[in-house]
Amino acid sequence: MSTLEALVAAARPEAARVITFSQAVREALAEEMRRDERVFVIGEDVAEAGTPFKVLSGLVEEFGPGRVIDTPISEAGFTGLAVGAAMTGMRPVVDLMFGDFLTLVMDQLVNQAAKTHYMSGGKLRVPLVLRTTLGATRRSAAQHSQSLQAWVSHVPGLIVVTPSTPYDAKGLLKTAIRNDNPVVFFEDKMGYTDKGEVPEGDYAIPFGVADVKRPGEHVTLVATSSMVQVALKAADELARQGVSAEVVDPRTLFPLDKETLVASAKKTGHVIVIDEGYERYGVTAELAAVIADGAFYHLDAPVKRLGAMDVPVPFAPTLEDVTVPTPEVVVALTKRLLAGEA
Amino acid sequence: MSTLEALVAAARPEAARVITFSQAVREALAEEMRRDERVFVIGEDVAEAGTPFKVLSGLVEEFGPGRVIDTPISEAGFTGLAVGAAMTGMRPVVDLMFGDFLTLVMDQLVNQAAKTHYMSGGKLRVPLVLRTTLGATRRSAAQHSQSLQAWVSHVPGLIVVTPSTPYDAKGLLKTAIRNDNPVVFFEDKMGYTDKGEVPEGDYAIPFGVADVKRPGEHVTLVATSSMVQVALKAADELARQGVSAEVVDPRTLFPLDKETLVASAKKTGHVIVIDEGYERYGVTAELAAVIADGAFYHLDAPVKRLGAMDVPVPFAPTLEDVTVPTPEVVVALTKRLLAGEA
Amino acid sequence: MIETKEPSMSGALRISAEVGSRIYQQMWRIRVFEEHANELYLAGKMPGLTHLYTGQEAVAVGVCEALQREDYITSTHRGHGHCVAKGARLDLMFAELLGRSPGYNRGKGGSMHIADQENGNLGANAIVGGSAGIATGAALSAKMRGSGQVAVCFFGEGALGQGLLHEVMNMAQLWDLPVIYVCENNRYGEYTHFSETTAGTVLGRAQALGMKAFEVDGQDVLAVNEVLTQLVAAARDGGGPALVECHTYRYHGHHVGDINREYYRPKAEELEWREKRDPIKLFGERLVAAGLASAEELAALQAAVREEAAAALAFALAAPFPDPSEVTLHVYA
Amino acid sequence: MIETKEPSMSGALRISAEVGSRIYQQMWRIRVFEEHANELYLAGKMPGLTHLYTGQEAVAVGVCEALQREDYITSTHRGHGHCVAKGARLDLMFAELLGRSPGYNRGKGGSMHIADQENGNLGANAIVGGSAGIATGAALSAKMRGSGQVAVCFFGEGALGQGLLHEVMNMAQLWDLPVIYVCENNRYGEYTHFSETTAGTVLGRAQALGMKAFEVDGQDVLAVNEVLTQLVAAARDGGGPALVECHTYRYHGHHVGDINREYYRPKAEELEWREKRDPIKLFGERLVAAGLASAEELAALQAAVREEAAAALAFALAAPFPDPSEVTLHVYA
Ligand SMILES: Cc1ncc(C[n+]2csc(CCOP(=O)(O)OP(=O)(O)O)c2C)c(N)n1
Ligand SMILES: Cc1ncc(C[n+]2csc(CCOP(=O)(O)OP(=O)(O)O)c2C)c(N)n1
Ligand SMILES: [Mg+2]
Ligand SMILES: [Mg+2]
Repeated sequence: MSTLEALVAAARPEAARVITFSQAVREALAEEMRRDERVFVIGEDVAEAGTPFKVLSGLVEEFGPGRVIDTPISEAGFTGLAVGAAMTGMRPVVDLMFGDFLTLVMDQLVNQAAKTHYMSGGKLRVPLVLRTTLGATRRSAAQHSQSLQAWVSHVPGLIVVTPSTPYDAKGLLKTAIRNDNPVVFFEDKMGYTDKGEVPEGDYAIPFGVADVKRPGEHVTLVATSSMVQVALKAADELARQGVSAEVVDPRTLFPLDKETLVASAKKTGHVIVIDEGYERYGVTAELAAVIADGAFYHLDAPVKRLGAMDVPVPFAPTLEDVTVPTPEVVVALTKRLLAGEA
Repeated sequence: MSTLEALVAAARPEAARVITFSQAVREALAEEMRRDERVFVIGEDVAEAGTPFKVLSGLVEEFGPGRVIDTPISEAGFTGLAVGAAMTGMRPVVDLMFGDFLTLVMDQLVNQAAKTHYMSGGKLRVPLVLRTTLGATRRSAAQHSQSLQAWVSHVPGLIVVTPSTPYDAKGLLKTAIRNDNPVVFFEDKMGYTDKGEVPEGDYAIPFGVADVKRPGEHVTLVATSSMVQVALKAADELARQGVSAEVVDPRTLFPLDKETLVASAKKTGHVIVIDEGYERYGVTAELAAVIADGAFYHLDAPVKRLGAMDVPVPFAPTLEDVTVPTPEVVVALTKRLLAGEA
Repeated sequence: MIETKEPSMSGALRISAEVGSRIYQQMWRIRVFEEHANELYLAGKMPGLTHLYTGQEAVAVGVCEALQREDYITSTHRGHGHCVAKGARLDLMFAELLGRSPGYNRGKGGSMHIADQENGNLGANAIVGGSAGIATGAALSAKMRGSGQVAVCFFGEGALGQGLLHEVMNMAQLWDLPVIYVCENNRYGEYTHFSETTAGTVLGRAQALGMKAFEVDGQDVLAVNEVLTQLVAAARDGGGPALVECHTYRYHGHHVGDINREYYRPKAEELEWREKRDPIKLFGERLVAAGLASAEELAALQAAVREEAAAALAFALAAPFPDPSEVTLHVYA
Repeated sequence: MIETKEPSMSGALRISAEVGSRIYQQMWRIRVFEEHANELYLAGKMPGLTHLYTGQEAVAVGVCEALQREDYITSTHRGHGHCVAKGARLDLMFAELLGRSPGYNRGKGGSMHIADQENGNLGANAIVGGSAGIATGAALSAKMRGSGQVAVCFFGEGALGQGLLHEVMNMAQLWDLPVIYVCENNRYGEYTHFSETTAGTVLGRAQALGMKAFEVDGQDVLAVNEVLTQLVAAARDGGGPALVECHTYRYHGHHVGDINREYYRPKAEELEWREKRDPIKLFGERLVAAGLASAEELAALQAAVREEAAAALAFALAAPFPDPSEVTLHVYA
């Protein structure tokens, strides 16, 4: 892994521009569609509307409705079409508006896309990317706010990507499109307008390489997707209070860069894992279990988990806001952890 | 919890008969259907055929096709019907033939059934039981062999039951039917013919109460559903080799009886958690994380996980058989664990 | 069994003045409720977005006037109209839209999940087509319990894209369930005209199953009501399900934030519907023409509704948000 | 656009002797392959269960004879017939059924997932209706690539219960995709007659979408072939999709273990189909009557197939199981 990491660092071109997360996603798509005519986009209102989040605005103008395909409201159906198209020489990028709609495509994704290569003894391939969203606090209530990355991470045959910055989004989406497996790519709805440095040129970030977003000494905060910014803000505050926090972003939930996670845990001896999915049987369980196992003899305290509260996401702001980990909560937990009280 | 446990033990009537797991399931259903006319069964080939596993044979003869309802092959559809029926005064028991078909009902189960009570501010209830199956080694290949309990365990609003014995099956199914929430009830296909003592009379086993299937001193084997027999067989062999293993069955994945799990871990200091679902991001992750946290200062070694291998279940017996934990594997891992090598 | 019903356009009205007023009032209550909702959004006072029903009032009211209180409906993301028409109070609805504690769902659901169990509204749904199973299941339940209740499943034409709807309609027909599928064909699903997403015909999808299927002018509240009254009575008597396609139009955007719409539908089309086919205006004129109400009476009705709505809104705005401690309440029953 | 095709029952055959022999041989190869499969099961030599296609041979062969090798098919849990008809070798098929290493899927798929990419068979599927999206997507891909390929989606009438099928048929019709939906109506889904699970008509489901829809005698291989030949040509030319309902029957149980079937279907009915409507017998008689083959030639053909199958089976039985180290191979490409 560290070889790869070095390669990536070396390959990182001069960053010049600052663009938003959605611009980075769109740019990756546009560049890949220019490079490879097998790549196409399919989903609801992806063409003229450019999706409700406007992430794809402009693509249909460049590539036409033959490659940016508006569908009926048939998530299972168009995901199924993408599986068949992927098996027969195309490279579809499926747009699934809300991650909550994963419920509707699980059969096509899990029983079909994920298993086809294996079941066929390696004969058939399903190079498909399913882009979808996660994240609450948009006042969208229980059916439009879930972060269901744990489900797909459970499934052999799927790759799961959770970029947290515009830079990672562009580089990882390119890798996803070029990969020969079904990839589920999660975008944080609240992060679409976040800005960051993104090179204009072509670059790809390999899967399975965690990124240390901020080095630190006293505690490791492993955070995914939307929670990376939360962890970074917490680290800022902790620094003010004299605590040096290392923030590690796995970037892909599968393949998972266990080495980097465990190495950080061994160094700091204290770990909190943070993810916006429901806590129980969620991503935090896997991360905590992996670290508690791998760094067992180096941990000074139990690995602590912070997921979303185990409740359907409520509409009322006073309720919704307490369901998601915040920098304040992370700071408080870190201090308790370091004080031996957690 | 221990109060409850005591109550259960006290309430356990004289066991006299030995019946199979499927008979226990059928008996629980028949008794509840006699007791409460709101209870009905719905699914594919549940009536005259009594399901392909013959679990429901005889029910339609007693209760008629009005209460044992054969459906088209429309898993999402009839699960949706059950949600609506449950919201309006009935208590449906849905038969989902293979656990792999959960992929098809996730929206009705997760976005509808699980959230309705909360989203409606407590006004609407969905007292629904969805019985389904898990387990491999039946040579049924990748789309008929999965153990997907991790997915539903992740979802607030759902209760998840994984009985491992005929006794537990009957008592837990009754509790499930009487409960006012959506419950997913997993039955191990390979265990349908397993026999055990089951009282004729009425008894219910509370949710959230783990059962120590075998007390022991040196190591804790936490095992679910199909893996309980595997753990018990491993414990037999370990006993022969002088190792005393405690086998703990959580019985319900949610609510999870963390206290009993942690207490056993504290006692033995060595833990292996075993579940037939895929290992990554699976049930073993949650169990391991909970125990590693709760028993941190008492563990002599990391908590070890044994799930199914992270591959789509292969058809060939030589391949399929190595994907599932066996007593031999558990014994070997235990010995390495106790030797400080795991 | 399979017939297409011409919209009733007869000049003489077969309703009493009382019923006429109530229908007018109900449509007006929906209209005014949503004017406020839109303003609340524009003023930044409402959390999130909401989907306005304005323009489609004749469907909800025409349908619900054919139902008893005990009958069930399931609703959609565009659900305010259904909720009002089925008997809800405006104050508790506003409170829900604003995420306040006295709201119909204690503030936990918001606009997209508003439910009113006492009046048989099993809830709006943010999954397109997601309530088709619930409505059909409520009908199954009514049939099993012998309660004589009927269920109405409201859905937009976009929901025809969801396989679930086809699955449950098949079962409803096989088992003669007392459920009416009301398709509100308002021409658009989000930002796409339905002709781009819907092959063939709406009625054909029911006819394929041998299900009764009717088409009706969804801007004509009496036409809607007439068809529904017959179908509901038949369903109550064991005559089985039916599908009704109501041709209608939403005046606003897909949601309150969808302001610039010209890239997907022309302004002229919007104007045409608003000015020539407004269901409330048309019905008011017919009431007056038939001598069932005077223009003054209608104006008074309007004023009364405005007053009711203003008070309801004031109540909601003053109501407290739920206490954070409630966040874990009602996850389980 | 919407028509129903009468099955061709003309006495004179419009095929050459060569084509006639090949069709006969292909049907016979399916029949014999499955006799062996059943025996393997009964002798405890085959892992798991399998679903026999016996009785339905005319559908698979009639359809696949209308296709090119490059064309795609997707198959079902009852997929041996489709696989053979699309050009597969019996030895590699037996090997797959027995979970052996040289099998089409390296032993990883078994009967329910048998695929033969080189001949365009994208695979059997153990999820009822599960391949409808794949077939339609293959057609979309063919259209995008301008390859001129056509896709056929085989499914049992039970799959009409799956919403997915309706979702993808709508898209196929909207976008004029080159895909033919072949419904093998063999009267039963598992242990239930289709009339108990299927409201209305099969064709109606396509007609609702404006899709061409035909009904054909699935025991008449030439009738099936004739309809398909026309539809495939049309689809290849951009004429869009179609649905064909083939009336047929499975002689055996739902799977090889389904022996006592009288509780769900009468023995007399089985006998009737087996004796009066066997597709191979009927076609053989027509070949002889038309002078395209003699009884002796057909017997020789049968013998040759028996020999081929016996050798194929011997090969498979002698083939090794995959090495356990292969278990993690091909999870990812
Ligand atoms: C399953 C699902 N897919 C997509 C969406 C996003 N979405 C919300 S409303 C809508 C359009 C619905 O159109 P229609 O059913 O015609 O109802 P209308 O908005 O016109 O009232 C879409 C695509 C959703 N909420 N649920
Ligand atoms: C989604 C799904 N539901 C249920 C099953 C179990 N099952 C296997 S075959 C079958 C019957 C299928 O009937 P039909 O489509 O008519 O095909 P046939 O078996 O008659 O060829 C069922 C219910 C399944 N495999 N997949
Ligand atoms: Mg619409
Ligand atoms: Mg069939």
